[in-house]
Amino acid sequence: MHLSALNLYGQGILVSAALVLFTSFVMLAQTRIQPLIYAFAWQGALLSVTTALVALVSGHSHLYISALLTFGLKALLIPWMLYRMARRLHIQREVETVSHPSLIMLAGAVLVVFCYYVALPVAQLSTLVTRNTIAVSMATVLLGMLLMITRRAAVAQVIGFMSIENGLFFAAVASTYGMPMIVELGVAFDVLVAAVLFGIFFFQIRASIDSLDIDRLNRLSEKAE
Amino acid sequence: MVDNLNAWLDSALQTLLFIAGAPLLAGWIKRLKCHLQNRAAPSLFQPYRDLVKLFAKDVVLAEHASWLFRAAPYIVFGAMVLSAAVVPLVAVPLPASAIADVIVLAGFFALARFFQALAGMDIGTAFGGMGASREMTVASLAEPAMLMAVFTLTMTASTTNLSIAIRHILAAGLVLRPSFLFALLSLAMVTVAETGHIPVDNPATHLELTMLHEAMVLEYSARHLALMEWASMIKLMIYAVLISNIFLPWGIASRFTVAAITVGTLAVTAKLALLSVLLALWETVLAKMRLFRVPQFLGFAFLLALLGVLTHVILETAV
Amino acid sequence: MMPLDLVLWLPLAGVLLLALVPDHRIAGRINVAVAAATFAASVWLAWNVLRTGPEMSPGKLFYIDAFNVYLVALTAFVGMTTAVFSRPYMEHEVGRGRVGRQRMRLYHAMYQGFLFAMLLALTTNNMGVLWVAMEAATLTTVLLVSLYRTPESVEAAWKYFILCGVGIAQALFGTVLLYFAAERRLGAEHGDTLLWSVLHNHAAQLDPAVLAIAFVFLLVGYGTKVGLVPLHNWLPDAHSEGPTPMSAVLSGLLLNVALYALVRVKMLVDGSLHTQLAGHLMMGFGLVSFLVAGLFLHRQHDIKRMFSYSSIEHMGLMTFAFGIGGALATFAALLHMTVHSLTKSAIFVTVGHAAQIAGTQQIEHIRGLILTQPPVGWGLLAGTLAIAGFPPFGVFMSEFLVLNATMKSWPWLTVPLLLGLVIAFAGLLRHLQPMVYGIPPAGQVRVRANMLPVAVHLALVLWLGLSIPLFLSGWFEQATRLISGGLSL
Amino acid sequence: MMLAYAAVVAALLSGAVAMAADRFPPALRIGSFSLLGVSGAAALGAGILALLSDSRSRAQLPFGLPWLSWHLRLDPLSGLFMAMVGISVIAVSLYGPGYVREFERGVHTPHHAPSDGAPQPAVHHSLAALGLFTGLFVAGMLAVLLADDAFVFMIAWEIMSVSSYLLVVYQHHNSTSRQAAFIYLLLAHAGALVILLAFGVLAGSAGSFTFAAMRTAHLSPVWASVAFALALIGFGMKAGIVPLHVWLPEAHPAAPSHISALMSGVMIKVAIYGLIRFVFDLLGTPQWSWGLATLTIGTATALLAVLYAVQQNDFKRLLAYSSVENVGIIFMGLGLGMIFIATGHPTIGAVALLAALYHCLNHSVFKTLLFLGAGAVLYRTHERDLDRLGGLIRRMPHTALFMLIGCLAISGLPPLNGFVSEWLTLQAALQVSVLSSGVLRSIIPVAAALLALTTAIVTATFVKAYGVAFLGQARTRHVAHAREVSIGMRAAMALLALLCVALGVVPTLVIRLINPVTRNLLHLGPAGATVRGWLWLTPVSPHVASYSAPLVVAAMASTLLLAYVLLHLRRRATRRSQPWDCGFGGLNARMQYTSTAFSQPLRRVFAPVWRTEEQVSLPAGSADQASGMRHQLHITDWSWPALYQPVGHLVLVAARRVGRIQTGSIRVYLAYSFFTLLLLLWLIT
Repeated sequence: MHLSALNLYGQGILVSAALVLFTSFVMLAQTRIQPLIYAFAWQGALLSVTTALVALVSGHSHLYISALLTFGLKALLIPWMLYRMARRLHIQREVETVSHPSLIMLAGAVLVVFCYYVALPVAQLSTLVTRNTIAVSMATVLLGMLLMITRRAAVAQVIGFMSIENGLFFAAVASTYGMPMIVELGVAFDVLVAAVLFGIFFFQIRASIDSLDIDRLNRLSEKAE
Repeated sequence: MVDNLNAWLDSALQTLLFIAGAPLLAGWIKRLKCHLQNRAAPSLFQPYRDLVKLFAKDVVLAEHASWLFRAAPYIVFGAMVLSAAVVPLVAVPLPASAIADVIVLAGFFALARFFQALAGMDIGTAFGGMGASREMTVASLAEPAMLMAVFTLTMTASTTNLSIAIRHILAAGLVLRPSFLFALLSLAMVTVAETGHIPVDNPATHLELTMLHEAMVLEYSARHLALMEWASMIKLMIYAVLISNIFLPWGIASRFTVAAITVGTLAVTAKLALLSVLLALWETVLAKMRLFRVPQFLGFAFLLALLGVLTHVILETAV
Repeated sequence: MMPLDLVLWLPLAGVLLLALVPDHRIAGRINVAVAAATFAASVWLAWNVLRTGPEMSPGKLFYIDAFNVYLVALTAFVGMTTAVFSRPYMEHEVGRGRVGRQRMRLYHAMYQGFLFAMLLALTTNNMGVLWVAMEAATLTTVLLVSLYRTPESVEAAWKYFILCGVGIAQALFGTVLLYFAAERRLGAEHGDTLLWSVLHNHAAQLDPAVLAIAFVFLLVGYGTKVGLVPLHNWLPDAHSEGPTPMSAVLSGLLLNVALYALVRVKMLVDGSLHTQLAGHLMMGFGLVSFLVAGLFLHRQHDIKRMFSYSSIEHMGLMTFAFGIGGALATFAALLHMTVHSLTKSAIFVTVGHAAQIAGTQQIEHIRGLILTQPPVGWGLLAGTLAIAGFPPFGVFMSEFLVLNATMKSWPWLTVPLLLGLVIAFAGLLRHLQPMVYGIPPAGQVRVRANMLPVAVHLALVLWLGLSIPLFLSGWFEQATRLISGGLSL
Repeated sequence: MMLAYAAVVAALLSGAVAMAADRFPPALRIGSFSLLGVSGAAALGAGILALLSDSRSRAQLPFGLPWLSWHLRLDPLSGLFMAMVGISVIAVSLYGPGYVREFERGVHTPHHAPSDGAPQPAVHHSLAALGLFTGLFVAGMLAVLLADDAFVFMIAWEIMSVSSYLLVVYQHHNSTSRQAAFIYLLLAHAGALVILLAFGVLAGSAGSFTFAAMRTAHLSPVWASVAFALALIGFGMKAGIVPLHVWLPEAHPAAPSHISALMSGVMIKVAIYGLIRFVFDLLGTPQWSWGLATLTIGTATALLAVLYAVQQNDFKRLLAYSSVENVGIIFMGLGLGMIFIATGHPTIGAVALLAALYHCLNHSVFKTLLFLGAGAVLYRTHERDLDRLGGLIRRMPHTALFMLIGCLAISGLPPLNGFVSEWLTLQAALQVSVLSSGVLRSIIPVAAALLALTTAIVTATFVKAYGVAFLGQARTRHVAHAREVSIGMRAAMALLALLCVALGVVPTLVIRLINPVTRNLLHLGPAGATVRGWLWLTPVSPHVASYSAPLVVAAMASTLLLAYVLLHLRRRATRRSQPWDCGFGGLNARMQYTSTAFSQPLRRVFAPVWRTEEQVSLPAGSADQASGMRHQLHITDWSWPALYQPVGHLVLVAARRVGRIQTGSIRVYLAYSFFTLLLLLWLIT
């Protein structure tokens, strides 16, 4: 269906979807820790907005809850934790050198196309207003992975991980108006615990190799001695 | 039943004749050689005298000679007698050769050799060991060659029973068989090697490093030595008879009539005499070869024998 | 549903209780007790199911059929025996000062937490909850991997966490797609459409295209946890650096459960797609893992690492077998699951003691065990021969069946299978023999070893190798029928 | 059948009893070995009954898979081999109690320093393990013979392999036996898997794993050939055909001697049983190409193995190599059998098969005897190196006598048993003229020639072994003071030696016993083998060939007696004195020909067969050359560098390559899963 055929909310959903994708790219491009965290927070916020809009459109009341949940968790709590951590580890100003940033951007773009191509059959199946957002969410997931692959800083990796979670959540909301409540709660709980554990690990890693450069975690390998 | 008994009796007599004749053959060959090398020749019956003398003597044993050392001569001699018993000398059919066919014959030789070699090693002298080692080396090549050569015959006659085989050839009359040519050559070479003649070994010498057969019997004396010597004479005779009766069986008696037997005896004597002349000539003109050329010599014999079998299979059997 | 509640609540209670008990000796005993009680409950549950067929919990949240019930029993059993082993072992570790009191509390609590996650994953009927449980399994064990706080252990834990986290995230995406496809067809009565039972009943109507994509994500996701090459990289690290009881349960249980999830998904996909896509993908991954792991075995210097590669190898074999599908292969795979987790956990128990005897996990410093401490030495030898598939141990029977299933449907694949088996065996034996035999070096000391679990496990495996008890083969056959879509032997 | 069960159970029990041996050594000596003897007797009884009654008794045990219970079956073929196992086991059970005392004392090994060079106390190996695994080993072998479906067969087979491995590695304090055991188990496992595959091919077309079903299965010629090839490799691996034999000369000597005896004497026969069962029974009528392959392999094995054997200086290694050689001879028999059967001459085929079976029986007897004898020597002198032995005939007269008989028998000399089977094989080979195919007609005679060559070299080998070990003078102090072994050990050897003679002297009776086997396999019997009564052995027909061992013995005895009597009519003194030795005086032990020296001419003749590194070094400034001269000789098997090292190298290289993928960097790992995901997504759309 054509964009104009959608009502305002629908268009809003698509816009915010685009913004979510955009924030992923921002994260991919951002080499400083602190802005990275901000970008992540923004993604969370956009996510909750989208959820709320979808709730509005579809009238699924439980989506409001998950919107709040998301906002609280992904836009406030986790970013805040990461921020605090970054301060305490004095890395918030750290700049890491990413090799071939432009190339990575390009790869990201290609990924998006790829996801669209893959998600096409799914999208055709859907009757929701939000059908093409599946491709977007898939892209968010893969971009998150790309982020993790390209970054050496532990914090960056965590953020990548979390943005993958965002992508998943986005997929759930956009494609199926959210998962059953119990699953939502379980997922949220897991994410929270994961975030806490990451915090613990930062300190453990710091203690063991007094750095957060995960490229130095390479004792265990099968390379020929 | 009666002529069956006859047959057995005949074969017993034949064996006795064989054993008794062996020294004569040895003497004859020695004599011929002396003549050829124009030396003064001993009497034709010298071997008998030697044997008698040895039998009369007291035995001297090395201190730590074991029972095996003393038993060996008897076993060797016995093995040779048995082999002699299964080889048709003057007459086929020979019922005794049903007891043991050619393969068993080779087996007897191997048995004799086994004990001779062990006896050689029993005292623990270097020569004994050396002789044993060389004898086994030579034999391990000569024995299969001999078997192969005989297999040519047995496959032609499609039996391994000597007397039947010889009768078969006799019946076939004069047939020129290429395979037999090869077999004859290789058997001749084997004979030379097995009976310790030039160029493989020199029966006359006691030059330590050249001797094979003699080295093993060095420590023997008196009756033991006599048995050993006699056994080797019988062995020579067996080979000679095999050659003459397999490849030119004519004249051998196929019935138990006095006439036939006499003819057979004369025939075989003639054949042996002739053969010994050849051997003597051969020994005179050739020199002993180095030990490590012996394997090539025997390898060649083995090859010839194999060729014999193959030519038989390829050329002479109807497909 | 009395027993089921027990099975789930007991470990949960155990978590809370153990989190509060300060003294690790008492905690160890409690740990054993709880695990034992859980096992008893699981047996009760199994007995019920055996008598009255599949059970559905009132909220439809739990569903027990022949497939998962024996896994529940197995999990509870291995959990119990490992707890028995872990008590003296961890005390020894504390004695050596590798672990502090505080962390022992964490250890015991998390041990029960892990068991809970496993049992939840097995019993639940909701694909979402299954996912949550799988994730929880990671979260509970990740801190235990880094229990010793050595740089290596921290690194291993980090890799474990990140890789499994990402992997499991893929699985969630797959689950979402599954839900999506279901909702399209079955209308949106919320909650039910993610129930495995519902999905399975309507599998035929689900949209193939979506399920294909979903399966890919789920395969990569759960496959990471199964330890399929090339997603396996976390596995050897986590196994080798964590405390040995953890390695035992990880190898013996976690991998099984992950595979269980994968197979559940495969059942759905097979119902929808009428191609062999899922099967072929699994076969491919299985075979690759099997061969590569076999090669890795040759290059190991750390004993626990070596056996973790052997776990990868066997997981590959099972995945391959499930991939072949059909009654025989499936039966074989189920049997192999059982015997492998029994044997492998027994091996890890022995390995733990061996490492304590030698004071190191380095293979070249472990020598002549059967002269130092015969029970451990023979145990290790027997366990390895068992895992290598020597009769009369059960592993042989299952490998025999796998080979024949392969011979029936894919004759030429038997060649790489055989090569893999031989290579893997060579890899194991070349490291094992010097450890077990020879003259022990100075400084190897006997330790307090509780070889009972090993004995029990190996005895069971032996029994399974000689003859499969009827009730068990009954389960297997029901499960086979479930999985292979009605085909029976 | 009951007896067969009894045998297996008794073997298991003997293992179980031995468990107590670590605390209470006599449990092994008395309890375990007597039970083992019972087991052996039962096996022998069962076997002979099965042969006499010519019956097949089946049974099913409620084990195994729910839909595949264990099938057992006792027919003449398995009966024959069971009898072999029985004989050897009885001998071992007599021999063992004496022999294991050595292990009770704990092993001091004078000549094998431990691999890591640490100072070594007396190592006490677990007697329990020894007894337990011996029991399992025997039980496994018996079970293999009883198996009537592939599953039981494989289980029993692997039990046999594993327990024998554990016995090979039993003296694990020296690294050589550890090495040997490693190679052994590895190859055994590989072989077993190949066998499994062979059964799989059969089962694939039969639809079931029972042998009964396999018999009725009809394979396409191609698949049949595949199955045959797999079986040949698998069973050949265990039997030790060249070039799959490398493990055998390592493993057999490494085990305790009575176990070596079982392994060499019986276990490889079980492998041959497997091949016969598979090819002649399950696969149906063979193809002549199979026969040709078997014959060729057999010939090569026999010749090469004996050439290796003659160069060995380690008594037990020499025996092990000679086992390989005998396996070669057996394979020749089997090959001839297949050829003649395939070309439609079952009677002659039966003769060949008979020869092979007979040789199995003979070899199991005399090889057990020889290993037990070598064990006796080892037990008294702690020496396996021939060049350190010597003169034992005076120290251990009985052992020497029995060993002499063993050597005569294995050298295939009339009138002992080894000769009979080789004679039969040659007889079968000589029937080549009935064949129409020119290829076969020209190849078989060559094989026969090589067989003759082989037997000749075997004779040389055992002359050397016996002469150097038992004759001459003691070369070391240990040896000079050796004592005769215990009565039990001697009894065992005496029993076997007696059997060697018996099997040689009355072959006709033995063949009557074996006949049911061939009759069942080929559905007929060799017509004329015994037509002329027990006195005459006439395999094809009396006219073609005949051999009468009893008469030979009689004639021999009478001749000897006659000669002896005639020569001792007049009593004459025999004087003892210094050996003459061509007048050289002062004979001492170091002047003797050593085993290395003995085999030197042959080494020259067949030089290219071995990898020989020979060097004669003469240290400068040594006063007299003779004493200063050092001679070093290393003779190794070609098949190592040619076949096995490359394979091992390949695996390691592959492993290193694969190792590269695991770099240790988590980002790379993430990339793996990332790209896997993309790849799969791309695949499915």
